[in-house]
Amino acid sequence: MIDDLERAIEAMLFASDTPLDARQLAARLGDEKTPGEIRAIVQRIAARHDGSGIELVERGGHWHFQTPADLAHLLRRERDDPRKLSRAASEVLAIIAYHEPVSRAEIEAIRGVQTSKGTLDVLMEAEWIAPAGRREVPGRPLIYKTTDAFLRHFGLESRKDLPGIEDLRAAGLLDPVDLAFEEAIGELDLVKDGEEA
Amino acid sequence: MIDDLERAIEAMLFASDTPLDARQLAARLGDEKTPGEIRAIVQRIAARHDGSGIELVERGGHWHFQTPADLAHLLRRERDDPRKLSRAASEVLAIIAYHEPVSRAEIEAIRGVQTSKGTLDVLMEAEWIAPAGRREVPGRPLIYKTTDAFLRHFGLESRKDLPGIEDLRAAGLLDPVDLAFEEAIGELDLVKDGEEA
Amino acid sequence: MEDLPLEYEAIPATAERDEALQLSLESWEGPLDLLLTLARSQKVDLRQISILQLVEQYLAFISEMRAKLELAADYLVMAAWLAYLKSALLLPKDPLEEPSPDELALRLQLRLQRLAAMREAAARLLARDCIGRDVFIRPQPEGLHDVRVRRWDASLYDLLSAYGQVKIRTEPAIHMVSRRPVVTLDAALHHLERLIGVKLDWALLSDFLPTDYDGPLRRSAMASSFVAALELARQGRVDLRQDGAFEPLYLKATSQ
Repeated sequence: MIDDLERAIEAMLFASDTPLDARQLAARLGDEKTPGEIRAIVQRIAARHDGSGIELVERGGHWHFQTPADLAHLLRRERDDPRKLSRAASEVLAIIAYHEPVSRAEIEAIRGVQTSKGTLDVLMEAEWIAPAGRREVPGRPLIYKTTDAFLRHFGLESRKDLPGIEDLRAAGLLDPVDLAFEEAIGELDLVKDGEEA
Repeated sequence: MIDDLERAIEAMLFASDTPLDARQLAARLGDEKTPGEIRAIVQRIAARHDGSGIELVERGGHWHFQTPADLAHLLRRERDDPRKLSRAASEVLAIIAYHEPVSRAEIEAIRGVQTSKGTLDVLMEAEWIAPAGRREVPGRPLIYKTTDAFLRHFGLESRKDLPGIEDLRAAGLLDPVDLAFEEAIGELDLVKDGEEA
Repeated sequence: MEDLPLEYEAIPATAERDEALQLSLESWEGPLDLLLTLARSQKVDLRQISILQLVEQYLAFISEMRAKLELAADYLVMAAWLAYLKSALLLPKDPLEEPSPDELALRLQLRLQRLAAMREAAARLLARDCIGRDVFIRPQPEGLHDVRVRRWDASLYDLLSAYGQVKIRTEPAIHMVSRRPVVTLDAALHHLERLIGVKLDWALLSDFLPTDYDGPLRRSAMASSFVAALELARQGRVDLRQDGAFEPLYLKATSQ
């Protein structure tokens, strides 16, 4: 059985929009209670909630209810928001992977187009690249390298697992566009001949 | 010792800014808990707080913490300005609650006066009533019903808890006048027939 | 209320009249409200109420008010209707009259019961423990939040093909034009000039083509040879003959 005074103080602390101290509680109770007595009752309330999903905490002599820190993950649920990496970001990531460590200017030289700051930010947010110091050249630009998270995501044991240029060529990934076009046209011609025969 | 699931549910109910139902709790726990299991745990939490300065109540299938009514005098302060409903607004609210869903014309038939637009607006702004579709009669009038926020505000577990609703229904006082009239006339006719015989 | 005299309904409701109503009848929200108050003064169950007595109370009240102030249309409309009801209730019953005064009185009684029931329900509802007045919730709960975490996705193929595209875009472009199997007009002309001397009679154009040509090369040779034949005909060195559209084309050296 919880006594009336304890119930009253508990309800006041619950319904208050600011933490309350012993003096404020006593004033609202309109009772001749000493801060010491109030404090003892508050301790009882705190002890009663101990180990539950609600805790009474003291901050600079003021008390308030809150949820325990170890349950924060339930109150702030994280939800995945999957996004496909843009073409530009894929190119920058590939260049860093093949040429690391590499500066932004070097990336731009390889790509032949300007690279926005946002693209590098996205790759850093994904934790696939990280700064790797500065290049000791005029301007001391930041240089970037790929991370372990990068290797994990793309299923690579190490950077050596990245296919070489010759592998890429063999896989058709380095075929110039116009050659591929010619081949496609050639196939069309054969089909037409077949029809005539 | 309070188990982890019970702590988690207690913390969620405490931290939430809207009352939660079993389904919402289960979803957030990300666990394979049935609404029945959640409900049993919530009952345990409610029992634990019983008789304290904080109570866990159910309103329309949703639970929230609040202070007990008997402590109102300690917690009510000048700045708390409870929404004072006009007599018209409170009557309209009662008619909607006891007859829902109900159209404006049906409300007016009971009250015998036109309902000003402002009255329904006040109730909708308070989120105690909401449109509930249209009545499939000529003119297709909008019909209104009460909300979960209405149950919460007036401390009702469900619509069955509306004061005296069963008595009113049994007495036929929730039936339209036309229906009650037909029944009463039937009785009158029987009496007349009896007299004639 | 279908028997209401029209002139009462036609009374316009002006702002002044509304103000007067506020002063005189501010306690009542419409005639039904007033009737209910009067019915309550009979201090009996609404089911046992005397409608006749109620009607008389209302009419007395209205005439008293009317002496002092103007009344709103709906109060007068109700007064007229009740005056009619009163006379119908007092006069000997006419069995043919529809609806009967008893039925009208019953209807009024049922309406008053319903209004009274809802008024009482509203009072009981407002007497419950309301949030913010009797019970209190946490003023500023932390709230439950969903935090959306962006998760970037790309496959190894995306990565490698992106690198391939960079390489292709930036490598010095070396255009290798593949040799196409064609027979030029010059070659066809030369070939045809040689052969027309050998063939003396009409011969098919296709017979002039080298037999080892096939596929695209043969089609190219056919096209070139046709143009070459036209050129030789223009020069007057061959005659051309075709028996009809799409028929085979024959040619022969002119007999000069």
